[in-house]
Amino acid sequence: MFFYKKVSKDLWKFLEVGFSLLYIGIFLGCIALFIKGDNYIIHLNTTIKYITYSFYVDRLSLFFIGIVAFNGAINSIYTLDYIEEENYDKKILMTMLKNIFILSMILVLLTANVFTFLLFWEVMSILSFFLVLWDFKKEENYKASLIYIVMTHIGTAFILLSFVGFYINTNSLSFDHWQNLSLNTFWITWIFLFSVLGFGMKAGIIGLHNWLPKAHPVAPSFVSALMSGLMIKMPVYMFIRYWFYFIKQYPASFGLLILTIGTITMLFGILNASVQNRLKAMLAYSSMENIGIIYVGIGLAMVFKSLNIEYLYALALGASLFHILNHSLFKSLLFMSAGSLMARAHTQEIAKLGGAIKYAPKLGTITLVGMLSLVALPPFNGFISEWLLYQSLLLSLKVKGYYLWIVSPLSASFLALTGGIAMLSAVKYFGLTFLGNPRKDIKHKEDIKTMSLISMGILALSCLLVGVLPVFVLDVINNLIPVPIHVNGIFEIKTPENFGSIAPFFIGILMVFMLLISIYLNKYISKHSIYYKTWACGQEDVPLSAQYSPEGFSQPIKKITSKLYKDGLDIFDGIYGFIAKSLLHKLQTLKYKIQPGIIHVYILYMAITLIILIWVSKIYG
Amino acid sequence: MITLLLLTELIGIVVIPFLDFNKNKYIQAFLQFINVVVFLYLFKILKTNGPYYGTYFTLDSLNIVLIGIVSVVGFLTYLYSIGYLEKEKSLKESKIKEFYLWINTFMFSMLLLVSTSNLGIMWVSIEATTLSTTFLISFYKNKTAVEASWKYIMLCSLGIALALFGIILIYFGVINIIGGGLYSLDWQNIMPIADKIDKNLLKIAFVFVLVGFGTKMGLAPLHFWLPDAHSEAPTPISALMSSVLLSCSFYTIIRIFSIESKAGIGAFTYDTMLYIGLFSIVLASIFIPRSRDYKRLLAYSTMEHMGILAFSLGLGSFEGIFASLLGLIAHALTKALMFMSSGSILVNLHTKSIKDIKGLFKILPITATFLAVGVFAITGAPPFLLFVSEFLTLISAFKEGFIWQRIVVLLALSLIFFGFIESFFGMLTREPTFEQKKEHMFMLIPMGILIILIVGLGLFIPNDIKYLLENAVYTIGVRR
Amino acid sequence: MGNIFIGILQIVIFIALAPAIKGFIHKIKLNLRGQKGPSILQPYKDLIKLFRKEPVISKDVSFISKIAPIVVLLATIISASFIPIFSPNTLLSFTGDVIAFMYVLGLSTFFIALYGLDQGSSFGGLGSAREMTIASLAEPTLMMIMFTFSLEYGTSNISEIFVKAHSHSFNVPIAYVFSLLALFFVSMAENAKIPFDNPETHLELTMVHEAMILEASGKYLAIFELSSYMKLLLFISIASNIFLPFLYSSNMLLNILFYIIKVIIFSIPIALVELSVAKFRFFRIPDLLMISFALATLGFVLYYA
Amino acid sequence: MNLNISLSEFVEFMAALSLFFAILQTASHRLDFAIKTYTAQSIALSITMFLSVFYYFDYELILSAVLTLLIKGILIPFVMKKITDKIVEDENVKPFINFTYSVLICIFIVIFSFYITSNTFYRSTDNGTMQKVLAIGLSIIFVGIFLMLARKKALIQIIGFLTLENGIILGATSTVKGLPLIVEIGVFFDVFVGAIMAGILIFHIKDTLESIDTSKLSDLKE
Repeated sequence: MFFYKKVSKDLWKFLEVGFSLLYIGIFLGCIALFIKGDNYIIHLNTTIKYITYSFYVDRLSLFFIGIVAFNGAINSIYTLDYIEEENYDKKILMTMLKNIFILSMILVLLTANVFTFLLFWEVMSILSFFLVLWDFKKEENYKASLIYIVMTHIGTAFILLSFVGFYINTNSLSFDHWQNLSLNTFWITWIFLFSVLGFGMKAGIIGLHNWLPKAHPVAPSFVSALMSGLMIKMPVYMFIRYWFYFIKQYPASFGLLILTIGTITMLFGILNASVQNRLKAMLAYSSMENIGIIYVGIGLAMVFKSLNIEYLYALALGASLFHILNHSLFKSLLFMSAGSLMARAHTQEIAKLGGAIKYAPKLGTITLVGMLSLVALPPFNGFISEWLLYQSLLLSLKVKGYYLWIVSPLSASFLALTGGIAMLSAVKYFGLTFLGNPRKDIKHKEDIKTMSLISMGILALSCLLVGVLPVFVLDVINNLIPVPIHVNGIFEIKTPENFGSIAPFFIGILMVFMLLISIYLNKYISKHSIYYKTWACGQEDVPLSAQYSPEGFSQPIKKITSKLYKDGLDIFDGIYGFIAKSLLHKLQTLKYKIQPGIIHVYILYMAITLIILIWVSKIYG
Repeated sequence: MITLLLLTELIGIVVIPFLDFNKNKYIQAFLQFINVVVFLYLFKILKTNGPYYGTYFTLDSLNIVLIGIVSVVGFLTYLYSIGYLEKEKSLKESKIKEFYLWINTFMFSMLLLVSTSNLGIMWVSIEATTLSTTFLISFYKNKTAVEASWKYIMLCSLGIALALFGIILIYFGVINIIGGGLYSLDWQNIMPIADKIDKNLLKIAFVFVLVGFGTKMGLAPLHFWLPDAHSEAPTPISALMSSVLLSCSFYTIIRIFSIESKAGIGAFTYDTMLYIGLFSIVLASIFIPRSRDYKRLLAYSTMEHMGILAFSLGLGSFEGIFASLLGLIAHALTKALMFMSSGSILVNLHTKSIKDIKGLFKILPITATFLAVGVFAITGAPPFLLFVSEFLTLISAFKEGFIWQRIVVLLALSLIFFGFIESFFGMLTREPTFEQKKEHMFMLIPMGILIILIVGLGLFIPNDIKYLLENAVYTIGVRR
Repeated sequence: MGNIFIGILQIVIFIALAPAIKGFIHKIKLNLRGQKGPSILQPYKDLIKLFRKEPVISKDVSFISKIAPIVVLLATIISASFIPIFSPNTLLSFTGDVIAFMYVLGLSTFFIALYGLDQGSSFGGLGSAREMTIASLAEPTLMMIMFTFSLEYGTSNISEIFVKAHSHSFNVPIAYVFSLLALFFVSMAENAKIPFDNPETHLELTMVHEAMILEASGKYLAIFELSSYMKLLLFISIASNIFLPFLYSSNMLLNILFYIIKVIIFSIPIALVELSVAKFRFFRIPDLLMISFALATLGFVLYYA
Repeated sequence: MNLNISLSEFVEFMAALSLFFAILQTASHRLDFAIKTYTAQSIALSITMFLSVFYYFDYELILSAVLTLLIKGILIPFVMKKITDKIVEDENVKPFINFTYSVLICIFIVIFSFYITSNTFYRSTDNGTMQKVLAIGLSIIFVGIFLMLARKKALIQIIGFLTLENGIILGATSTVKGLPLIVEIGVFFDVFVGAIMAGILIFHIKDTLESIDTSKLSDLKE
């Protein structure tokens, strides 16, 4: 009996380790298949005509599955510590839900026909719905998961309608009959409209993002790491499938529209991120910003594809694929570090945090690495993908016509503005949570345990390595795009027409060299330096709350942009809330009219239907 | 063989008065179990030597599906009602006897309806079902229950009387060709000569039949008794009624529908069926969001699913009718699950309003998980059977070119999805408003079996069910 | 081997020149005000004094405030290594991309802001909040300027631009005046000059850059001061290299002389502006930066159309 | 006077008589008057069935004629009489639509049902009488529905429902000379049990609602 108790108590640990090994196996399998490089397709058709499970594997899906598997493995290592720190009850249920969620994501990437896609897409959404609803006691969780599942459902309905567009033209449900179609304008616009709406709702573009900032703060941290690191990439994967594999020819204005949507999402996201007062709400909005950046890359690639300028379309698509990889790395790192911080401080409000780096230096450095790559500063991976994006924006001016010469410089400067504001929000969140003195006394102050250190360490290290040696990643991306981005040796990346070239390896080496000097000099300087109270204009014992507060930090931005929005920045909540309330109110009054409860009215309705049907039967003749 | 089926019911009725409560419930459940065994045996017979059309009873691939639903769901409801009646401490001995008397007559009339193909006998048994359920609805004798049963008996018997007139018109058409007598009302005799009957007569007859059995099936403008009856009746009865009784009335409509489509006036019948289905889905989507009482909500969702079945039947194509039959089975199982879980909530917490209940995961953990699974099953989420049938309806609707109608259905479905998630997960989550309650074992077993059935069939539909449904569709006949 | 030596030489000259330029601007400003003003070498004396002093570090400080000053200094040195002074092959010429230059500078602002927040005093928070707002609003203008002339010269590598700019016959289009003005505004904003921030007074109302390094003392303060001087010189040398492409000869020594002349030419207007304009209210600064962004876009549109 | 009124004319006359009683029903102010009109109508119906037996020489009809007379003529009115004595406090019938308009509407109904049956059925075998009696049956059905619709008292609703049944039986006898035996017996049995159950329900309504006015039964609304 004792053994059973012991086993059942940490059965979830064995499960977790087993699953992480599974993911590592999948990751290695992906690499092997990628090198082999040919596509496989498997059809298992069941008894009924349209219900067939079919999967296919090609390089694009392998790239995405590699990302999901890598992050999944690290996530499960991280949860070994995190679930204990947070001591959730029903641990086995949590691990099972989480791992089936990851597997369903991998299977979504493998699907090859409409039925299997819908099956795993819905399974993925429902599992993430239950994960968001984990500690269901709080009203906030219920509201957030309600909005999340309803918006996903509407998104799936739109995706369904876009499938209809394909089905009507090709009269088949499996994706490999849809390869490079050319359709008439009505159906292309139909598919475009519904694919943008459907996948946009799941990815969180400008108008359809309401669930993102609501679902992530309430979900357990490693779940929101999975959701914003990986789940948001699924619709982007399908979007790329649609517009770069399925449909051959489409007007360039589609790409322009996606470019503008991406720019607005990026700007709107980061502006909202900078004014949030909760850690994970900021990270959620910054995922929205990064989705905006990815959509800018895709929009640009679509414009070049429709003008069939091969090398520029390859550069832009390569930039967005690279950014998808980077974002999944540093975003899950940041969510995990936010999770460990919350496990210690038991609160998400930044006004109650502060000074975490004193009692958790390792956590502090890892979050610093995450923040640096979020803001895309040189030695880290964010910089490379943004550099590629800048280059493709710059080069887009070589293309005459299609108002590109107005749109791309504007979006380039908006990209720079977003980078600036991202730096502001990164300083705000890292500074106010980790530096300075704790604003509220933190109960248990100890650094992160080994397991979470390993998992977050690997992620931080991979951010640095991808940043310093992007060449290996580019080798992978190069065979996803028609014209490979020119890479000579292991140091330098050159953009076409050798417009710009960058050797991140050398910048990285100099940065590391810089770090070593600073540590050495520190030893020398701090040997004989005096330690004294912080200078506060001579005031004695300044209260801890006198430190700068998060609202104060973001007050300038809020004041400057207040001209753009009313009070709160996220105006879409107001609009959708108003529409929903008035719709439901109308429904209520309509309900009463139809069913007043008196039997005579019902009999009247019945008599009327009888007469109408008789009349209709006469007309039908 | 079928007579054995009906016999078990009669024994059930006869045996009630002699046994007291705790012996009574097990024997009744055991009798129903015999029914299930008989159903399986009949299924084997049908597979071996094809359909059997006797004078009174028939057995073809269409009504075996219905017999299956009636017996399986009936058996599970009996199991469930053991736990339900035990939990209802306020009931006297005589009340429970009365309960079993009426529920057995209800089962008897349904099995009679389903095992005959004679339109006249069908009508009589449907009328018998109405009569046997009136006193079940007014079981609790409070004001709303009496009101619900009064509306139920008035509206349904009025509707069914109209249906009788429709059947008389068909009989009138048939008499000129093959002469009077019971055999001329048999479905299998009418089918071969269907195209010789006068077209206008058939159209008027179809109108009366549609209005008549439509009230019983809960289609849109005739559905008014449905929410009241289901919210007031004891839960096993409302489970039985919504999943089985409505499917049987759908069965009668299919029988007459196939005569009409064979007679060549398909344009009128298919389109009316389709648009009435569409109308009831839209109407249900108006009622479901923000409704006050969860049993009424489930009643409206039954109405919506009947609308979907009518919609897919109205499509007329092979996949359409196949999807509607599959949807019939899927809906019966899922709706029974939903009603059972809401019943165990009602029995433990004694309140029907959605707003008072919160934090159900803490109060009744197992029922809450079943309810959560049920909510996703009923709204057509993937691993469950309803997803398959709704996916087929979707594809066949687009194949047949009803794109805009199908978009309206999609909108209505997402509105319904919002209504379901908001009200049920509003009850499941947040701070519990009641303390932890003990759940009765007998209530949980049927729910578990139902979930296993739904998920099992959802993932893999065995071959012989597929062939069964396919030749059921052939018997009904495809449009034009 | 030759050009590595040249590269290092350029950086050494750059570091040496930076405090002199700061002293020179300070001197001009005071002379125009009619005061005598300290000698140009005064910044050198301050730095040497500060380097000898022991730093006083506050108790509740993490390792960030020990690393930050050195990271800031070295980041500025790296970005300096992109900029050619007298010969195109700087130390990191092959990787010296316009966007990399902007982001390395961003790295140094990031760490200064972190240093400001580390002591937990409200001054630091105030300084970093304002500094980050100004820096983020200045980014798009800087990007638009870089956009303009990297497209003009068909490459985004700084040393190639340097080569192309000087080899060009002297036909600098009118558009450059607007970009030059925009760059002037941005450099005023980035280097905490008068209209945006008044470093002398230690009043919360005015100081932005000073507020962050309020806690720094001794060696750390020296490092911060040196890196701010170099940052100022960075902006001036960009302007000089790209916007004044004449005065270029083959041999090195002459180039150094020309470079010093160009730098002096550009530092005079800075002193003039510092003299004539008072510090703007903080919430007027975005309008100022919007004007500079408009100028940069105007310059770009004129170039493209 | 010569009694050469042919049998069919006499059948038509009796069917028309039961239609008249149905319309009289809508004009009835008092409950017991309504019950009396209902009994008269059922008797007229049973006479029509007796006569059509001789008309079609189909002897099965006799049984159903006797059954109608027995159940509808005697048994149901007796039950209703008992109900009215025991529970109903005020005798008059509270209408939704007042009496003059309801009679007017009945006339429209009769015209409408004649319009429906006129061009739809070609009469292959018999002469016009069948078609006329079917139209009368249909109009009795619609009058029954109207009765349920327009009167508040529960008892009148039952009577409306029973008039509807009479209409259907009349339609049946005229067109198909009576349904097959088992179905006929089933129909009678159902109708009878239905009426009894409705009666018992009225008792329940009485003690829960203190009045049998169905318009007050409106708690179950959205």
